[in-house]
Amino acid sequence: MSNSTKQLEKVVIKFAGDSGDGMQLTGTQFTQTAALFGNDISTFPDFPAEIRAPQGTLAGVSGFQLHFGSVNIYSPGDACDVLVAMNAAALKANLRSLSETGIIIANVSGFDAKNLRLAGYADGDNPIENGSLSKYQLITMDVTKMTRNALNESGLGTKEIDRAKNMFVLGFLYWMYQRPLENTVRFIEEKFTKKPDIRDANLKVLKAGYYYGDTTETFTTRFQVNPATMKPGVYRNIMGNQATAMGLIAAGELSGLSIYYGTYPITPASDILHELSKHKNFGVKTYQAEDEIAAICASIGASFGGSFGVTASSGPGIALKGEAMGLAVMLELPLLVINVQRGGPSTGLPTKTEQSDLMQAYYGRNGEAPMPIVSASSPSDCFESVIEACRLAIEFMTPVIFLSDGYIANGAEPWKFPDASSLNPIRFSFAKEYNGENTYLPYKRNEKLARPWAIPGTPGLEHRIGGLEKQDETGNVSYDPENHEKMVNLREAKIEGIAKHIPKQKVDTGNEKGKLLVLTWGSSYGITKSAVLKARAEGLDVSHTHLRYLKPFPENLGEILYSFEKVLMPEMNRGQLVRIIRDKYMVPAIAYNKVQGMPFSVSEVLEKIKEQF
Amino acid sequence: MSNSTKQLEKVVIKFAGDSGDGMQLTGTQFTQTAALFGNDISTFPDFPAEIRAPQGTLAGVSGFQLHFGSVNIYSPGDACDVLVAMNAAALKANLRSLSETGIIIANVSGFDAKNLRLAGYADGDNPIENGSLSKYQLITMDVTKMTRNALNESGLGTKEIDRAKNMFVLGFLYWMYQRPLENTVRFIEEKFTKKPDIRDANLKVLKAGYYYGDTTETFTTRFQVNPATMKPGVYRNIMGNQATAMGLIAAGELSGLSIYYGTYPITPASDILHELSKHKNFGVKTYQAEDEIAAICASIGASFGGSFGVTASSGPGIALKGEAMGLAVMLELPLLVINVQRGGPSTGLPTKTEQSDLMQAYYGRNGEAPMPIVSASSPSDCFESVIEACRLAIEFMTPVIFLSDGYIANGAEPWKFPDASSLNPIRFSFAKEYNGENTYLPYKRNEKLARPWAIPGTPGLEHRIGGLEKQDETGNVSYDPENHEKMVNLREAKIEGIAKHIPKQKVDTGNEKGKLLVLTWGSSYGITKSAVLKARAEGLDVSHTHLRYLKPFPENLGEILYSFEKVLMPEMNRGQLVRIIRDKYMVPAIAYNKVQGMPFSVSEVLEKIKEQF
Amino acid sequence: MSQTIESKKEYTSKELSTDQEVRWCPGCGDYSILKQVQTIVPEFGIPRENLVFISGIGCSSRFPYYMETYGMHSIHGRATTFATGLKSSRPELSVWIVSGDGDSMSIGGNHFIHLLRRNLDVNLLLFNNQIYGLTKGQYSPTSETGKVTKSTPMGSIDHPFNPSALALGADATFVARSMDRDPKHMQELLRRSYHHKGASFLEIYQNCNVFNDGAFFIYTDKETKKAEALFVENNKPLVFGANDEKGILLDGFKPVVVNLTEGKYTADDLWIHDERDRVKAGILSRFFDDPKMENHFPRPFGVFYVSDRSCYEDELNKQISKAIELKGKGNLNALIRGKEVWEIAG
Amino acid sequence: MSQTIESKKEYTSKELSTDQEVRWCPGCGDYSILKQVQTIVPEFGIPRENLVFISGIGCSSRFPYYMETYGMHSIHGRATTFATGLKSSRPELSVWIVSGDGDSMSIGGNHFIHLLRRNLDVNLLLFNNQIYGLTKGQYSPTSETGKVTKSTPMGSIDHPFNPSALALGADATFVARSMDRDPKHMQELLRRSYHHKGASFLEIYQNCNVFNDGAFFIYTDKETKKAEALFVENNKPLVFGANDEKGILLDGFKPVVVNLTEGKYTADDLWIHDERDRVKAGILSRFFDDPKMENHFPRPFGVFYVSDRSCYEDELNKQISKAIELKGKGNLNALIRGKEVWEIAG
Ligand SMILES: Cc1ncc(C[n+]2csc(CCOP(=O)(O)OP(=O)(O)O)c2C)c(N)n1
Ligand SMILES: Cc1ncc(C[n+]2csc(CCOP(=O)(O)OP(=O)(O)O)c2C)c(N)n1
Ligand code: SF4
Ligand code: SF4
Ligand SMILES: [Mg+2]
Ligand SMILES: [Mg+2]
Repeated sequence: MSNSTKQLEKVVIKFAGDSGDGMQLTGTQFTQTAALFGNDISTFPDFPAEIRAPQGTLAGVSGFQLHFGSVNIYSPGDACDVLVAMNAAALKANLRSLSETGIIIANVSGFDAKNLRLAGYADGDNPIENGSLSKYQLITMDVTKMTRNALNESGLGTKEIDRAKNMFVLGFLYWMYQRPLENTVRFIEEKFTKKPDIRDANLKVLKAGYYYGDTTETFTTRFQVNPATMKPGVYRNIMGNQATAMGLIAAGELSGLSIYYGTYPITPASDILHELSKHKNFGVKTYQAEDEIAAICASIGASFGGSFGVTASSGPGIALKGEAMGLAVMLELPLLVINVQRGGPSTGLPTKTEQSDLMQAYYGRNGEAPMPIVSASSPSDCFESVIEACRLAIEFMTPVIFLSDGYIANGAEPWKFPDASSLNPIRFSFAKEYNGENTYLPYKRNEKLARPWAIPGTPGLEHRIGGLEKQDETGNVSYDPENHEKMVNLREAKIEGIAKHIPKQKVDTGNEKGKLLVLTWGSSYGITKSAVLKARAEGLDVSHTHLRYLKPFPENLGEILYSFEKVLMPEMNRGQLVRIIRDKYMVPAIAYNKVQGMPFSVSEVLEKIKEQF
Repeated sequence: MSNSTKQLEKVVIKFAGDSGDGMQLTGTQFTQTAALFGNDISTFPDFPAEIRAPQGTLAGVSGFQLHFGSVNIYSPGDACDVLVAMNAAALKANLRSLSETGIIIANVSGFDAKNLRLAGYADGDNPIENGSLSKYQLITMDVTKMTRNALNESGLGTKEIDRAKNMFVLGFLYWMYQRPLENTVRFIEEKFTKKPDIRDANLKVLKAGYYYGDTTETFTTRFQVNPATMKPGVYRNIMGNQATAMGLIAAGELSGLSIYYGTYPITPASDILHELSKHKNFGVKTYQAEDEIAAICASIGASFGGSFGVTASSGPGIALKGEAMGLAVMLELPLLVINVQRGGPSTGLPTKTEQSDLMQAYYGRNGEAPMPIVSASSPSDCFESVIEACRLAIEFMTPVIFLSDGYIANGAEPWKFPDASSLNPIRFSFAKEYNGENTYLPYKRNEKLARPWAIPGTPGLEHRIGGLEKQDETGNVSYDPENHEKMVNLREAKIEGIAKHIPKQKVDTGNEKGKLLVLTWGSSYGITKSAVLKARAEGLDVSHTHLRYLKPFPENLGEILYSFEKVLMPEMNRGQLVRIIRDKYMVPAIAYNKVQGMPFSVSEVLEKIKEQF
Repeated sequence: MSQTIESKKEYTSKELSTDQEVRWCPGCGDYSILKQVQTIVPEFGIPRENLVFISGIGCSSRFPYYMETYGMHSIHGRATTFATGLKSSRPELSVWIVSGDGDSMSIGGNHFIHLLRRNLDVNLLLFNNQIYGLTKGQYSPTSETGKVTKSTPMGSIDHPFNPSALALGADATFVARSMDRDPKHMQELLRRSYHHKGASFLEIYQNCNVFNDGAFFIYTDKETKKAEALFVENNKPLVFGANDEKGILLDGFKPVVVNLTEGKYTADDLWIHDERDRVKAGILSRFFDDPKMENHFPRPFGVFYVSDRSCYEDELNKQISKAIELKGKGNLNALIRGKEVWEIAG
Repeated sequence: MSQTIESKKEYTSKELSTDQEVRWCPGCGDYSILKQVQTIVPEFGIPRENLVFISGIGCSSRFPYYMETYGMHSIHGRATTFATGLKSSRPELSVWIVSGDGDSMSIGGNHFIHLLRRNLDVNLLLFNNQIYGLTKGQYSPTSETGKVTKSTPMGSIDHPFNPSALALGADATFVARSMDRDPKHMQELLRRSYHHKGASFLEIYQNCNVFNDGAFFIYTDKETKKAEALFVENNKPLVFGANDEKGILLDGFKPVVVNLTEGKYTADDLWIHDERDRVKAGILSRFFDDPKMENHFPRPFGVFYVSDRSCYEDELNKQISKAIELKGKGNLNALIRGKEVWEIAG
């Protein structure tokens, strides 16, 4: 019988195999090809926590999830349509996320006795033989064998030959989804210019996989996913940490300040350091300190000197920065503190995602030490939102917290990137003259309540700052009771005043008023938007609004909240933003929580929405 | 004319002078004498922030406020009836806290040109001469001169002679308030047994001061303050940090655990270390670590080994402990973290008091890391409440936060101390046997959801714990999503469950229901109680309840809140507990805040109460 | 279900391993260290329940999960502080600290020097792979200047710590070095560390075959080992070289490499290693040249320095006994009552 | 109101003090240090606006408030880290760190050794009074064992750090010591510290007359100074004693005190101080005996060790220039666009 072709709106593919199987690369290649073809996409890798967990074990499984379609895609998707399982462990670890009627592509030789045992299957009972997968479409192929056959004359050793396995799978999937090989061919040629034999081997296997689909009779259906109707323009693929790093560099260019990035490595924030350190030609200074405290303090020192100090970490490292953040609040110097959140508490789940550091961002310091908080909603959004965070820090002379998370940091999506000239400059100027009677008053504020920024090297403006309470205007140490209260209130008023300088809150999806409002922040954006769209398609009166600014809130947030009968707040924690909303606006917002180190699924949120009706 | 005597219910005296003038000692002596006489008392010292600020300057003024009476005293009082000013700076710094008709006792030689200049008075304009104090009763005496006269034959040097100045003032006040000299005489004799000449000098001057009152015609009135009708029993005078230290020692005795106190010095917490280190004969181990992080970690290590680990600091130091607290939450080991709060943020006002670290206690850690919070309401209450905090930590295998503040720590009051035999034992037992099939399950919980405590040295129960998420029961590292959520919920449920094991909340003053409820925590207790009593005396329908347990709240707190039309919450911060109450109970509690590094005054709270009607 | 378990002093190496599968990369040097520790510890005759392994965070710090003893996988850089609290409150336990070069030399540097200063009787094993392994390959405070890593694409500009020199500067009482690929030597040094009363600092060169492969091959590989690694033994001359043909002597304070085959010098002319000489230990610790350098010195292995000093935990407990001696066991009622009391009659 | 202010290289010591009244206890050694700094700095000809004093927390750390320059009174133990950020981003500034023994040796110990390792070109003044002054008298990591303080009523049981030895162990390039009560000497050492290119560590013995009075009198008092304090100068023999009658020579590695009046030894036999000899500097730093000890060594003052090593901030900025050289000044659009793009037609 001849191959038929089926049209699909969107597809979720999960590539899963051993850390050594090259699934990340396979996924990225398919992603690029799909992107270049014009699909909308969203991806999410999940690595094992160990650097290299033992081969064949569950702990060793490395996965890459890709969601692409001819319609708009807002998340990597929940249930997979296709699961590529390079070995038994990969199957076991991912089966539950496969949709009812999903397709399984299993590498037979990954299901031998050894692999089955390592994956913890009772021996003699091989899932791809015992019929336990009957409800799925099971496609078995001996990738290893076929790869070896393809390369038996290559003269390469088995180790090298086997490394090409993933190309076979990739080729096969290209066939299945009718994709051209060009992009990957080009990639291989560039990557292995210096190793022609490896290059040829990979190309051979890639094509072998493709033709395998063509020639073998077994599969009847191929699928077609047309280009999405996305806003016209030039796109690129981008990951969260990458976008954050670019945003910082951009902020430097937009303000004319040089970026000083003091940090200490920690998962999942380290990649920002890795990316920034590649771009020293932008004048970016990266400093790997001895610990998180030294990192933030060095950045504060740099800000004192007229650079823009930035520091980044994840939960445990942020906990160490609390005291220094308090000092920055007192010094009123610009500073950005980035928290790429991960599973907590304590060391917790370093490679998993969570939104459970919001309260720490709000309150994780001694005394009354308010700091603005800005958050990112998706990988590409990191670029714009981190620039915004920098703007607030510089224009209001204050430390600012920027919240990202592991899901955003490592996730990728197409990005209709802006032209640099379209970005708003960040306005500020260093103090050069007296602002008092023949004297410089370091704490005399402007209309935004921001103090002037006079940096060492400026004649006549010599002054001392520190962590003790300071006298209004002069900044001298003061133990006066009324002055203390005045300064505490001034520092608070400055931060609250920011609300007047940020965009009004908008309803992202749905009506301005109605039955149910779903309020989100951070990486729950895409999934929630999809869920709300579905719910509305089903006729439910539900709207969605998403907060970028978590402190202060946009001035009109209250009005929006009061325009709905109910407010539902999905968060990847035990309910944090919801507490602040309930307290501030006295609305009985409903918390919907998931603390599993992974994002909500669209269906979970959809379910919860329906429950409210 | 002959001296008349006036009866008074209570009196507030403020002794103020230069750091060198011995005002703290003068105050303490008068306090003891008053206490022994049977008055109820409350005192509060306020030191200069500098070790020894320059003599004669405002920064150098050291004060001691004493409130004593024949009625119950709940606070050191607001407006002073008597101000002892040893020099111009002392007058200037304290005048505004003197009541309309107050008495000023001024040491003339402390108002010479030099002192006036240092205190910042325009020269030639001496407040004790220019009539500016006319509305007060001004009593001037040349204490210095009279002291020197008294001792001109003592053979002592001027320096030593002048050091006896304060005894003259003390003697004079004893005369004014008709107090016997015995107590102080005994004190002097004990203190200077080795220095007979100094001893005699002090006794001479003390009496000189007393007779000065007797002989000089100037003063017509003496005052009498009768003994208070206090609960019968044996009393002692106690300071907050002292009571905290004793409470810790008691907790050790009551549990049979040895106390391991790992800390790093910081104002106003250091005195707990100083006190504990004097009592090594109770087996208490004190460890002065290299920093706050080492301090808390050493204490956790000690708890792991079967001691009861305690650590203490103030705001900035607590900020450094956040990461380790998170680990303790994961390890589920008993630990007490004491925060003697001071003025913040950052270094802030180290020698002043504040309640602004509550949010930090609630949320100052990454991830979902709930910890119980217990607070003290007065110096003597530290004893019982810290024991209670230890009990929770041990019985529930959890780190606990204990909140005190500078006002409680350095304040003193009479204490009807308990007999050790009347204190409840703290029950627990170390695991000695398997709690699973031939194996030990370190995270298998009891009915309180507490895990067993097996300590090194116990054969067969060897196990590993750490900061990564752990599998339920086995405690092995687990990255399983459902398990993570389960553990997060279990840790939370354990803490929330404590509510079932603490006393129900009671209304402290007033009716069970009505118009206004004043809700307080920490050191605002006494002042608020006084204010509420006054308000009720004026016929206002107001009640007062005070929280010792800040997390979790007593089960019935909601009922109480819902029984009043309005809830008012005075806090020495910008509104912290009030946020949690508003969020949790959805009651529009009204925040009443003061952030001046010092307690509310009774009249301030009274005013605020009246505003509500 | 409940049953009491009795203690045993004798057990096999196997009995020291847990049911947890070891999760280091295949080929990681940590495996060898784990094996040597499990091999050597049983000979000490310490019941397993009296052994405690405490680590920070890092690949190396996974160690305690694989030891069937009490253990704590704590937080980054602080292992030494937990150990201090445990040892000072339970002096009878045998406490082992396992840490990495980032864990101990970077974030944990202060606790490291304070532990050595206080000289608690613990054993500190520093797995030095000159890289941050767990976080996937940034340079560490022991990485050589110029090292290209994820965080230093143009090469590190930091001057690295010399851990032995730093330890000596912090008044350590035991300073030694070994390597993952010489089991016998490591076993001997683990034995020495254990038997030293005081804080034993043992640095172990450990190969991270994923992010810093071969960092120490020149000292561990057959071809180069004898020429590049100098194994010092107490009271023995400093001899090395493919055929032990080279030696080191001291010309004043200046160490000089001499050839023993030319008849000009014999072993008797050489520097005789004296573990108790801090000055010489200092010079030895400075044999730290980049092996790529022209006529560099060999890298020393073995025990560089040993001295005796009272241990913190002993002094602490002495004071407690002394306090009890002087004041008698604390009496709670007396404490609560204090000196000055007064009675209000009923 | 506004007016521009011009820079000046010449100013008096008086112009270096602020309008803030100095708030140390009368008689505190800190006063002298402040005075010497204000006396010596003008001679460097650095405009005041290019001077920055950064401190931690402690009595000593109040210092910046009294200097009419830029300054930061930061947080406890971290002064070195703020200075690192400032100096590496503004190499042209003259950065001075003021710290106490608790600030630098206790909570700040790690940053202290890392600063020395990285060798930023800053001057670190350690006011060592062997006590926690600001918190009213607890012992510090430099307090002698057995010291009775508020927190150690039965005497401290800690073995103290030897700051010079620790600094040498951390590869410091400049290690020196002076005292509050010898203005000339302090001025000279401040000058030396300033002129050294790299991290200059100057320890200053400072009397805390309230909580640790007289800790150093034996070295500072006329009667005992010459016999107990050894003032070392480069290329000069180690001579001391009331009448310079004593000297120190090296018998192998062993320093020996000899008498120069008995004719047996002359100055030529003595140890000639060589600032650039790290081994000798190490031995010198170990002249650290308790002066109450029988025939103890005198306590050395002066510059113990100096060496040249590239500074962190210079290397950092070199890399940036190099990057620009290689890739050209960064182009934001190119960066944002990246390598792989695709177009969606309208
Ligand atoms: C407070 C904190 N900061 C940073 C990290 C991230 N982190 C984990 S291990 C590590 C360093 C690992 O290097 P090393 O100590 O040498 O151990 P190795 O993995 O090389 O054995 C870092 C930076 C963390 N877990 N916690
Ligand atoms: C994080 C933190 N911990 C502790 C303190 C309390 N503290 C202030 S200064 C100080 C030590 C002072 O001693 P030192 O550094 O020697 O300075 P000195 O006062 O003796 O000049 C301490 C423990 C603090 N301010 N911040
Ligand atoms: S990353 Fe390196 S150190 Fe870590 S386990 Fe792998 S090989 Fe070992
Ligand atoms: S306490 Fe000591 S160090 Fe501090 S100012 Fe007073 S004398 Fe100086
Ligand atoms: Mg390492
Ligand atoms: Mg000091």
